[in-house]
Amino acid sequence: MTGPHVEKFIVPIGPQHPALKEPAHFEFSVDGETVTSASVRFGYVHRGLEKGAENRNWAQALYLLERVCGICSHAHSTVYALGVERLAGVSAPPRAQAIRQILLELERIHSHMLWVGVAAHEAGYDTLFMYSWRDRETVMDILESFTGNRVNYSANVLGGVKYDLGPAQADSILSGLDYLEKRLHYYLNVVNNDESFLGRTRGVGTMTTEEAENLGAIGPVVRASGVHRDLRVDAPYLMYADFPVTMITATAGDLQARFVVRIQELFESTRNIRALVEHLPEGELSVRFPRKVRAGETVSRIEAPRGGLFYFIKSDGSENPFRVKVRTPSLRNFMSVIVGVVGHQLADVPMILAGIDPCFSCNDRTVIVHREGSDGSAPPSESDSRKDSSSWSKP
Amino acid sequence: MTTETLLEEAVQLIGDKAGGQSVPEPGRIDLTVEPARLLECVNALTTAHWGYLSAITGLDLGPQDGHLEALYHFCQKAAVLTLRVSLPRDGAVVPSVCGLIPSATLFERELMEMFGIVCEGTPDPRRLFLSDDWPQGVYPLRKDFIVPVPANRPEKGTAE
Amino acid sequence: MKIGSMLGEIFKSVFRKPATVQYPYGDRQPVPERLRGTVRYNPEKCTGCTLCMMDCPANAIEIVTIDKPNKRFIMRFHADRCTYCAQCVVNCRFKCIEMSNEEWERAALTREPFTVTYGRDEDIQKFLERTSLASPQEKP
Amino acid sequence: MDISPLLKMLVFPGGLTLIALGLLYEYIDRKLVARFQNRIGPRVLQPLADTIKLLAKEEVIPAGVIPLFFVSLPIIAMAGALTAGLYIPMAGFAPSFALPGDLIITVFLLGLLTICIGLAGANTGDRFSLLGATRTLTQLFSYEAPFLLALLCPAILADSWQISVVDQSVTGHVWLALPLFIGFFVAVIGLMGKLELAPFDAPEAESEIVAGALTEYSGRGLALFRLGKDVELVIGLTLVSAFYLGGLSNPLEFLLKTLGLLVVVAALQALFARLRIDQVVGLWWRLGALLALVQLLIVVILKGVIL
Repeated sequence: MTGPHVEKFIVPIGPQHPALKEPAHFEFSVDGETVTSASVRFGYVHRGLEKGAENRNWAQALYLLERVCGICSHAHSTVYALGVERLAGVSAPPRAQAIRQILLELERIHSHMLWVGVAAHEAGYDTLFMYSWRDRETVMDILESFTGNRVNYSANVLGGVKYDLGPAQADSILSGLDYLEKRLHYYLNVVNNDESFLGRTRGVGTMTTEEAENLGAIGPVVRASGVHRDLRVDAPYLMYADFPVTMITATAGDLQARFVVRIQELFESTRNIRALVEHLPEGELSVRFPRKVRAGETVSRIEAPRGGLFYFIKSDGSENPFRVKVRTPSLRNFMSVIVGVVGHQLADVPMILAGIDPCFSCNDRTVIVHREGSDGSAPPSESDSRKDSSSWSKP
Repeated sequence: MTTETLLEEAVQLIGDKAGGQSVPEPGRIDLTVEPARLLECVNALTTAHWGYLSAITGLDLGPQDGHLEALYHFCQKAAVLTLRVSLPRDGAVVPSVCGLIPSATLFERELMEMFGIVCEGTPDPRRLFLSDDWPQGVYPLRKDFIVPVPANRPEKGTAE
Repeated sequence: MKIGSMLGEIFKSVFRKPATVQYPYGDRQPVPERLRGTVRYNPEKCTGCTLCMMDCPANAIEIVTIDKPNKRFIMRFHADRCTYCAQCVVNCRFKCIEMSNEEWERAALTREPFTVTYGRDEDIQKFLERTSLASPQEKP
Repeated sequence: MDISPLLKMLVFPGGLTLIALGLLYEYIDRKLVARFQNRIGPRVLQPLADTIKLLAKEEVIPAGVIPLFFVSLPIIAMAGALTAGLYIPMAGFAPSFALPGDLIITVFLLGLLTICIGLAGANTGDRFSLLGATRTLTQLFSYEAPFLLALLCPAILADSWQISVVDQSVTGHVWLALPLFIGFFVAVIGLMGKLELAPFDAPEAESEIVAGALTEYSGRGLALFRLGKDVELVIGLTLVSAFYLGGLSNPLEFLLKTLGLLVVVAALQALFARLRIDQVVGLWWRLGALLALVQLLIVVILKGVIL
């Protein structure tokens, strides 16, 4: 590299790329194998969910928002239901709350095991990928027998839940968790000890406690950097006050720490589910919910598998929501990638990307895709401005 | 530290710079902030390391009302502090907070394309979500944007 | 600190049954009892309140009134639009909607087979007559 | 006119037999890895079906390449791999052609395939191809020397650089893999590096650079490169088992030994995470080359002492 006008060698990743299971466009400028800057562009899977929610009534919007994300669908539907119930002054019965929490924790197991597989695949460790996904089927089967579906459980209604936890479901949950715990101990052992895998995870994508604080990252990513940030502990919702979880943190802040934090969180989840199943409150499953919700606004937050999920809901007293703002954990964490990859090897980029468990469909919830270019009125687009790529580069 | 003391602390930090103050629900405080004093407030919060910027919500109060709002939600533990910046529908401009909080760039890009609120001085003004051929000056999350119905969309069933 | 820490596991796997399920062939997993399949409708109990229609997030349900005083209604269910969320089942106060856990493998080359009409036979007959009369005048 | 050299080249042991064996071994390799991962894996004819499908497809020549290179590189690579098959004791029979120093020729011909892949990647302007080509060639330079050194140990013991002579000299004695376990280890790992099998598949790491150097290849070119790889797999397994596993003197022995080696190779593929390219180079030069040299030194000293 001789002068300041060295032409940048840009490696585009996405929108179609084997490393990305969902579409997004990244541009990494590289010098040899080292990344010097990064930028991002989303929007390939826009469905206009925020606008869509404004055009639907409160109950319809619940199912729309459940489809923000395929993996943490119950988290989205619960955070919305909790917010709307608070606005309407209705509170779900204790049994419904406990069932919601059980489902949330089952979903966390589902999400984290999926992530272990994806991250292992990015590291070229397909055996771990196959095994963890095989064992993930256990929790999928539990969810299927509980709610009828593997994803998009549709277990919530406004004012409660649809499905009761009977003895048959309790049995399948408890026996499934026994098996899962055994397997999770095995995977924890693998990610902690396998030398070839450690070579790809230790010291990769390291984020110090200070950086994590400054970037405002959330979820397991930030807990792996030693920041104590977990809404289940900080601001208990549902039954988390009575059935608490312990916050799992690590200090290393690298990919390996994220593996350890995520897997250890699952032990907390299984413990929490067992406690809930054994001490499930008796009572109704749901209460009546009004068609109109009184005017007001609320902030609803829960800890989704990927981090704190933030909803801002505003009602103007009608049958439809006035505004639903969805801020998914992935969007909050993306900055840690854009800043974090600089200076790393290109080979580590997919690993760092995978490290935050990105969910592009979560990010891209906001817009109606429609093209008005047919009458020629479309402006000459922004493709020119896209050429100046780097907003983040180390000198 | 309880949520109340956290919120008190925040109000002490920036209460004098803000206009109005309201408590919409337990654990939250809303402060109305002039666009010109936004950076001052954000600076006070970031230097004191109070919370993290959780989201920037754009809010269109409708063409009759004639105002847009940008809500800056700061979260610390269970406390949520919201800075409400009220803006006119035409020529809504807020200063960019990216100088203080670099990670706000994605939120600001979203705010700009969705609501037409210009974040002055944001490092990357490109679109984040909207497609490249999306017409200029059309902001989908404003209330006067009517969702175009595709031709093949099923009609709502009607009772006869 | 181990190299090849999964050695035991991979050789054990060789002698295990593959985890792959060759759907739709081979051993099929049992269908869960709570699976939400095609919507079923019982016209006997329906009062025509259309609550199911109002809250359907996918506009998949049409309740057509044939004869209001005698409480004759039919339901046209669009399986291709349905998201199988069961909100209609929750909404129905007279328990005339349920979801089948048998009928869920649906595929067709056109949309027509997905529209199912439920109701008493004579009501459906009336409805069909009405729509066939109405269709020529419908907007192009 | 004597047509036997032609038959040897086209039917047995070169040409068709080699290709058929290559496809079979690819199947066994894939199947084994799948079973190690508790999957079902492909059917027997899958590699053949893949190849036929690719051959039948249109070959897209992207803009910005030198078409002559683009078309001829896969042919050269395939020809190189097939030619290498003539010097090895295929199926336990004596090599079709044997000449002094054919060990060096075989190793060179096998390297030709890798070089062709690297050149093919460099020929296209695609970024993934360029990165893949860089990685392919970087990796070539790291494993080639240790692999050759590891194959030299038995050759030195046999006092010949001719594959058939080495093969005969080790037959009947104790397997060299036991006394020369370091050399055997380096040879097996080197073979995996040569074939770009996991964990040395950084040059074609799909989650990073799509298909590496061959990203732009389709149709016939891709089919030829793939076939070349398969042939190389057979030749590599044959070479290592001939040198280190007590020689190959009949077809049964050939099958048992090469397949046994294939099981080891497949298990190793399933056991490791992919190494980054800097880790690969570091591993080979810091450890692989050193081990190979140590082994060579031991062999030379032993030979000096005994003889």
